[in-house]
Amino acid sequence: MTISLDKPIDEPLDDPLAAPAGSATLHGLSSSDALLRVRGLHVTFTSERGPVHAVRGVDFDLARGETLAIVGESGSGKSTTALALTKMLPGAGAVTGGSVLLDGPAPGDPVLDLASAGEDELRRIRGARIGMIFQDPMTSLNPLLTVGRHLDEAMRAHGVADKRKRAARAVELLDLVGIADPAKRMRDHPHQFSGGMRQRVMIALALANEPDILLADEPTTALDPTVQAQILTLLENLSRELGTATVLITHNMGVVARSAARVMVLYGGRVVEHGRTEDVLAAPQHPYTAGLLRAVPRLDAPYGQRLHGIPGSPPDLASPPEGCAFADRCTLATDQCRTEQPPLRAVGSGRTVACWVSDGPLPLPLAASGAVVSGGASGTEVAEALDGKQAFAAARAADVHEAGDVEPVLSVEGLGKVFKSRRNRVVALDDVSLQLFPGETLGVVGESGSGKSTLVRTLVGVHPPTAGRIVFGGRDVTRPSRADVRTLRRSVQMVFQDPYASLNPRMTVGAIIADPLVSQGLGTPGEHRRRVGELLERVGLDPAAADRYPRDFSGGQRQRIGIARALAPEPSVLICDEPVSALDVSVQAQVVNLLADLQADLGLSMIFIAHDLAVVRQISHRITVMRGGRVVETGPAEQLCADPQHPYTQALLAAVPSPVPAARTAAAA
Amino acid sequence: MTGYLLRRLPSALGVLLLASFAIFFILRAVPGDPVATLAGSDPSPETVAAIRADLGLDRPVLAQYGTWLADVLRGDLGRSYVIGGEVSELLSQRIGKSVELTIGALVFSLAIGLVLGVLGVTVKNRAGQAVLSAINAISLIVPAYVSGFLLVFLFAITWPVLPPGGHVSVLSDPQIGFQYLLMPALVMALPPAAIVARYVKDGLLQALGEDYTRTAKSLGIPHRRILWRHALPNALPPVLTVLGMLVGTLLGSAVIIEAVFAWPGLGTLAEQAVTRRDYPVIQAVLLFMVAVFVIVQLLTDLAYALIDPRVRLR
Amino acid sequence: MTPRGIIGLALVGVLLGAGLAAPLLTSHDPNFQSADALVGPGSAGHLYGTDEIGRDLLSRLLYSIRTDLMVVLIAVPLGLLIGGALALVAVTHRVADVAVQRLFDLLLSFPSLILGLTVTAIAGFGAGSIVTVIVLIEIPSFGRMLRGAILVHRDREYAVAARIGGAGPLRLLTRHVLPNAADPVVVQVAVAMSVAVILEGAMSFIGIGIRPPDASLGGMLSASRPYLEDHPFYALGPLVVITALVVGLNLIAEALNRGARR
Amino acid sequence: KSAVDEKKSSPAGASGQPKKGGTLQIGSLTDFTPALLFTQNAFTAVHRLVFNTLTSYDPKTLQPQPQLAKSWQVAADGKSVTFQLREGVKFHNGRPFTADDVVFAINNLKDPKRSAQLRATAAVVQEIQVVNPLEVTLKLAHPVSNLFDLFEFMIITDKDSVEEAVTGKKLIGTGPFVFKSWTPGASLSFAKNPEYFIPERPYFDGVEVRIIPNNDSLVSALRGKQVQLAIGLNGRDVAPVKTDPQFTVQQYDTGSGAVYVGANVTVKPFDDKRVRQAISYAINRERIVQQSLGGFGLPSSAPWPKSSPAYSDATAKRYPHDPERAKALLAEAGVSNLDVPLAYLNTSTVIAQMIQFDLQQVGIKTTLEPLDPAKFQAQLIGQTMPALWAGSHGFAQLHPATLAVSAYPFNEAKNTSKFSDPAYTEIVQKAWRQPDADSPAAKAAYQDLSEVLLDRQFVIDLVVLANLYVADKSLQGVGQNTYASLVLDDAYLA
Ligand SMILES: Nc1ncnc2c1ncn2[C@@H]1O[C@H](COP(=O)(O)OP(=O)(O)OP(=O)(O)O)[C@@H](O)[C@H]1O
Ligand SMILES: Nc1ncnc2c1ncn2[C@@H]1O[C@H](COP(=O)(O)OP(=O)(O)OP(=O)(O)O)[C@@H](O)[C@H]1O
Ligand SMILES: [Mg+2]
Ligand SMILES: [Mg+2]
Repeated sequence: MTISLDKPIDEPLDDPLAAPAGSATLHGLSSSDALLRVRGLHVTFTSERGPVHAVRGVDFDLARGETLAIVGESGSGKSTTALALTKMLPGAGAVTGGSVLLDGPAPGDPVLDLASAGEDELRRIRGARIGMIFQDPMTSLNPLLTVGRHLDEAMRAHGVADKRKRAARAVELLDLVGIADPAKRMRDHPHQFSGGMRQRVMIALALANEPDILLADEPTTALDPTVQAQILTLLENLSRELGTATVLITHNMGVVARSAARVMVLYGGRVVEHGRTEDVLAAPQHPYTAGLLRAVPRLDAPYGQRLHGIPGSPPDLASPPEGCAFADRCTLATDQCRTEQPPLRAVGSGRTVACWVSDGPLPLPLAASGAVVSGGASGTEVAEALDGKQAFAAARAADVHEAGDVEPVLSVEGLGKVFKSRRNRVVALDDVSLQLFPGETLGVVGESGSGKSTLVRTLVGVHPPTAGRIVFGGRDVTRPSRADVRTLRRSVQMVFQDPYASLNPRMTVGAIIADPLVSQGLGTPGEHRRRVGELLERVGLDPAAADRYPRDFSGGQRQRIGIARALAPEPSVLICDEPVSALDVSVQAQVVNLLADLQADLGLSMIFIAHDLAVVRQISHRITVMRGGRVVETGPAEQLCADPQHPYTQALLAAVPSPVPAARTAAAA
Repeated sequence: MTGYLLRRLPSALGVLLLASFAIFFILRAVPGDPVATLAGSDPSPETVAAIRADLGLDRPVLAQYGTWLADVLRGDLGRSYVIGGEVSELLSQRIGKSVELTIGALVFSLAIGLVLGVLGVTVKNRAGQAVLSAINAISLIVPAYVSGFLLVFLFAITWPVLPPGGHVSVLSDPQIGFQYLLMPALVMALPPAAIVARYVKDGLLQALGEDYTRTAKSLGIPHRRILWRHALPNALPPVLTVLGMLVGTLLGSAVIIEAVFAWPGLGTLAEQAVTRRDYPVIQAVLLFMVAVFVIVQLLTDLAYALIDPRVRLR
Repeated sequence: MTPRGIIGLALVGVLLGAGLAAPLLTSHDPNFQSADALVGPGSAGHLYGTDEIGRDLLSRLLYSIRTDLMVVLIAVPLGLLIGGALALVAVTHRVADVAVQRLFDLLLSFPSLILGLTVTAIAGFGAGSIVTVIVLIEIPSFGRMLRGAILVHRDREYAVAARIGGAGPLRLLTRHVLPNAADPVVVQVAVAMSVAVILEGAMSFIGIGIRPPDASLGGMLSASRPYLEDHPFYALGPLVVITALVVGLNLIAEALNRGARR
Repeated sequence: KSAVDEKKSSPAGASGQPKKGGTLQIGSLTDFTPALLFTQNAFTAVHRLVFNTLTSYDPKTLQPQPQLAKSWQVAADGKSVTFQLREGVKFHNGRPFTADDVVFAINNLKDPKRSAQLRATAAVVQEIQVVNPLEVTLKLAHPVSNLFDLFEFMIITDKDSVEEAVTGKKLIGTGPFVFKSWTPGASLSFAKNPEYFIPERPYFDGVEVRIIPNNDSLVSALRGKQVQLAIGLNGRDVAPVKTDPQFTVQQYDTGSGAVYVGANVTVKPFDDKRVRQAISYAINRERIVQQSLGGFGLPSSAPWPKSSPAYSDATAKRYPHDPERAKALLAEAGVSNLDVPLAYLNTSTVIAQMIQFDLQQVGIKTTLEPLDPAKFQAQLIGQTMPALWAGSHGFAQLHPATLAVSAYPFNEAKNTSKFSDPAYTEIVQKAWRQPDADSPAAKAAYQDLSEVLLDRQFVIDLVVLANLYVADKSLQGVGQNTYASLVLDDAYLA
């Protein structure tokens, strides 16, 4: 794989679709090499609130065999950009400007502009020259078709007429993506495959007609770290072997560092930074890129290190800001930033940045700066945040309890939970023993289905356990009496994973937060109102939010509402079931910080579940690793991370990609 | 599958038993008396008493139920009070015809519903959509006795290509039988077709919005093929459920269709039996209809399992 | 509200208004029989003619809207109430659940017109029986739908959250689950109303409709049958009104559905 | 191949000569009810196709004519009658017809299970003497004027298969057509009886009866040429074909019964005959005929059709439409603010509404109470009708006495109105026990009967219904007997 990054660009002068003047050298690639040239791409969605300008002039080139990563937070336009390339946008979306020039399959073939191509032409391109892989392997395959049929359909659509040939090729493809016993599995349906295997099938599908370009939209986001690593390796190998150019969309800097030669950072539908991966990740020049990188939790971060969220929220693309989209959240923003759009300018070989202010690499692992705030929209509570930080550090220092030292608030012994339905029987928990000490945060990690949620739901009494004992505050609450349930409900509260599903859409935020108080008959309506205001402020939301409905809030804000609800009855134990898994890194950092602060301030005992070891590590005193319903290892956080005992823990640690592009540089060498 | 059916059997039998009980006692609660019909237009009290005793209607109701149930379990449905023959024979004469009509109507409603539903998804312009809505509304609303009359007036009287009514079995003479079946089945199928169309449309829209449709599109599979081969099967399960429910509705609307088209099926038999209090017949017909409903529910489940590999019959 | 929803509201509203204002809109007594019958549009002060026994059709049409709306507005909420209550019983007790489900199966399996004949034979002719039949038919459809929705919503994360927050079964159901589970019911109400209007017509056809001399849409339609050929206008009136009513209700349902989904 | 052409095999040609062959397609609104084989009922297409009776009335003179009986002698005291039977008549199963069959037929009619309306008359036969296989003498308890009504009514069935006859399995008679099959709810089919005792008859090779239970559909079947004869239609149904020259609408005088309003005389104020008479004046009979019966039918305050010996214009017009008179009568009876139920059969909604309206015009408010047939019949028999009800009765087409002893509403012994009056009983018995139906004494008795009915008005007759056949104009020679049974002996398609 040879990628020449610094050849001068040579645009044909009479190309009407050429990038605006001044950007001629921005793309870092000679057009003779470029397989795909995207110029000034604009995408607009029509929505009830008016047009949403989701992609606002994106330019990039893609060379044969190259891997380009597109990163950016949720809503920045990554998927939209990818879908717009082959005009796969959903009904409400349309490409409203720009060109997507695709070289012919053989040298000398005419260049095709996909942005103006007809549906038939596009259909011939899709799947044949440009393959796509989507985020959710669970829903991306048709549940009613066998895997073989999927592959067959893909090839049939591009004129492979011989049925037997298609079948043979399908087996070959499945083998290629590493599915064991492919001939037999051809007849299986998607639900008979695990998530990782389905993603392999997706990849096989995308590769079925040997496309020149693979668009992979967050191909590993829905997968466990170990599986994620396998899939990334597979993609890398395939791209190397088949010479496929890949556009890899992700919000995971680790994935970028690992797999992409170049990276393009999107924000608010525009490219804010673009360059070689090692350059961008090591020395970001755009404040947003820097912020993003800072928000990423690291396994190797120093003990007690806080995460750095980016305060504020992304711009509303229904009324895009006049100036730089990031200006509102940028600590360096000037008046110019707010009124004028910064152009992409070249800042080195193959490197472009769109910023008025920055003129060099920004400091990366930033020490305490103004940007470190746990608060939400306003982003002004610097002092408070600093207090929080100190408290957090203090709590961390008080640290690890030795068994027998203190009475645990909550302990389980030999907990078992079997789900029985008429046909099958799922052992979700098997002989799980745990202790949670006062003021401690216990992290729980484990892959999907390992029983994390079941564990905590059993703890709070949503599921009755089928074996074992639960002791809370010295009382056996395995089969709680009425009184026990009352104490449990007051003392143990929970924060949920899905910020959308966990809030009753029919209730105002105020009613949601006050609900536990009302349910438990604590206080008067007046007190409820006061407490709701207090709590909203506590979690960094405007008290006026109480009268609004959950649908008016972003994911991060909803998660804060969920936290406020959990805090309402003043519990002593807070259980967080993957509270940040559905959030962007920048928001994740805010929420993790908030939780850490709350824990320290209120002296809560906390169980914190996540599948991302790095996040758990940031906040936990001790970590428990689960697998297949069993606890495989428990230990103090840094000890467990530094010196994992169980092979599964080791694998888990190894699989977490580091946002430092060391691995990739090594591979390129 | 056999295992599944065996497991479902007790519940199915439960419904049937419950139904038999309900039917028997509700019928006895109905004022009026089969004897009134049997006794002719101007009977004398002795006549009435003699007939009552003859039919065993003077015994306690619970005893009557016991006898009837025992007979039914032995496969003896009794004799019609009014028509005179064995109920089983009467039923067997009618069931075939009802099945023919119902299946015909089901096929029509599925076919028309599919076409209208798919059009509802593919037709994009406003005028087209309006026309489709109108067709849907009209087929849902216009009662069978009006649409039936119009069809008969057009195709049997003004332009006589089809018989105005009657029945010839499709099995005995497919060509002629089909001509007899065409209008009643069509009229019967119209309202369900509108309902099917709605479910097909909703299901298709949902399936077309699913990720797997995007996957198919990204593979360059032609739109038409995505629609029919990828999305449609996913849209079918709710359609099946509603079709299963509609079988009951169809059997019900048969009362009118059969009258309008002189189609001697179970509907008119049931209607007559109720109005004449021909207990053995109405009991048998209703029990049969409940059984059909139960069986159709089972078939729906089986069909689900056939269509959707994720569904395991338990 | 979408434009289509507004059209639906307008349609139903106009019909409702016309029905309620029937005495103001027409000077004819809907039950007055004049000796000279003028089936079909005619003069003699009968804008839209008379029926076969000389009653003014226009005023009968207006009054029939009243009748139908009354039937529908009593029957459908009643069906919803009973079906809903049964669904609530079903979701609280396992044993009750089985019983309630079998009951629903049973009700669903009886063909509606046979049910109509039986009910009418027991309870006598008239609106009461029609209401009863509609209620019996709607009980299982509402009941099944609500039962399913409650079961689904009870396992949603927000409901689990409410339980952990300390909500008892009653509060969980009334405050959290029901308001959300009720979404599809809104649509079903409109559907049920159209079903009811259509059923009333079918019952009239087999002679078990609204008790004469009151006018009903279905009764008029079925009385118009012998004149379909010579005086199609007779049938057209009730047909148009029924169509408008059903289309209107469906448009409203569609709009509500969309509203609920957001 | 088309289902439409299939059945249109009616032989063409417009010659006046009867044509042999072909199959007649009949559409009937009602189905055959074998349990009612021995009663007069709505299904009329079997009694005179498969069976014969001993005698049959000449429709014009109302004099009995020979059928299975060749000749007969009635004793002067009217207490016995002797029949000489036709020789060489065979049942469809080949068994010869003999006097034993007459014995059986009479005893059969006496059985309450057979529900025969003329059971009371049959019961008068006390003793039967079989003189020889072709001669039989019946001895009566007392003379009856409607004796030959019984012989017109009484079908002669094969005595060995009667139990199979009342379940519809086997119908064996001596008639022009042999019963082939019956599919309940669908059709009956008959084939020509090649050994029919009338030579050269019948003309048709077969008869098919289709059951078409909906009026419009029956008319459609006729217009669609699916059937050539429709039976059971009422005047309003035939509107689409009334003026169409392709069809003939035949109206029979014998009538198929009469529409009446019954009054329960145990309910006040209907115990007062003036109130009942007021009702009779209040109702516009002419309008009922015009608006609800399509102009077919005879407005009449007496039960008799024109063919009846009791018929007279004066009795028919006794109660003209006179609301003022009605109001006056009500006032005289001191009745005001009357609000009573009016029960009716749910299939005759239109007439009920017209009655209701007319009554309202004279200040009698009624609430309509539709009843389904079974309930209506049960209340009729059980004497549980409310104050007023609307219905129809039969049996006025024959000798007037038959009505008073056989039609339930009029039955002097027990009737729905709970009306009983020694004077009425006496008049009925006198009319019934006439040895000679045509004697002046008998005629006077009938007159008395008419008068008492018209005066007492516990049954308020409104309209004598028309008995309609609607046929393709090519169908000729269709007849019926006084009980409205279809007679196809001489029918053919021109
Ligand atoms: N169907 C649609 N209708 C209206 N707006 C849309 C639609 N799809 C996307 N958008 C808007 O377009 C913008 C870009 O969305 P896109 O899905 O491309 O973001 P993304 O970077 O892929 O985010 P994520 O990381 O969440 O996948 C968002 O602001 C979003 O609100
Ligand atoms: N209500 C239930 N009925 C049956 N099986 C269940 C139920 N809840 C969970 N399970 C099963 O128990 C196992 C553990 O599930 P659990 O949700 O606890 O995993 P998890 O570790 O939380 O996974 P994730 O990371 O996906 O949330 C899984 O196999 C799941 O299918
Ligand atoms: Mg995306
Ligand atoms: Mg979980």
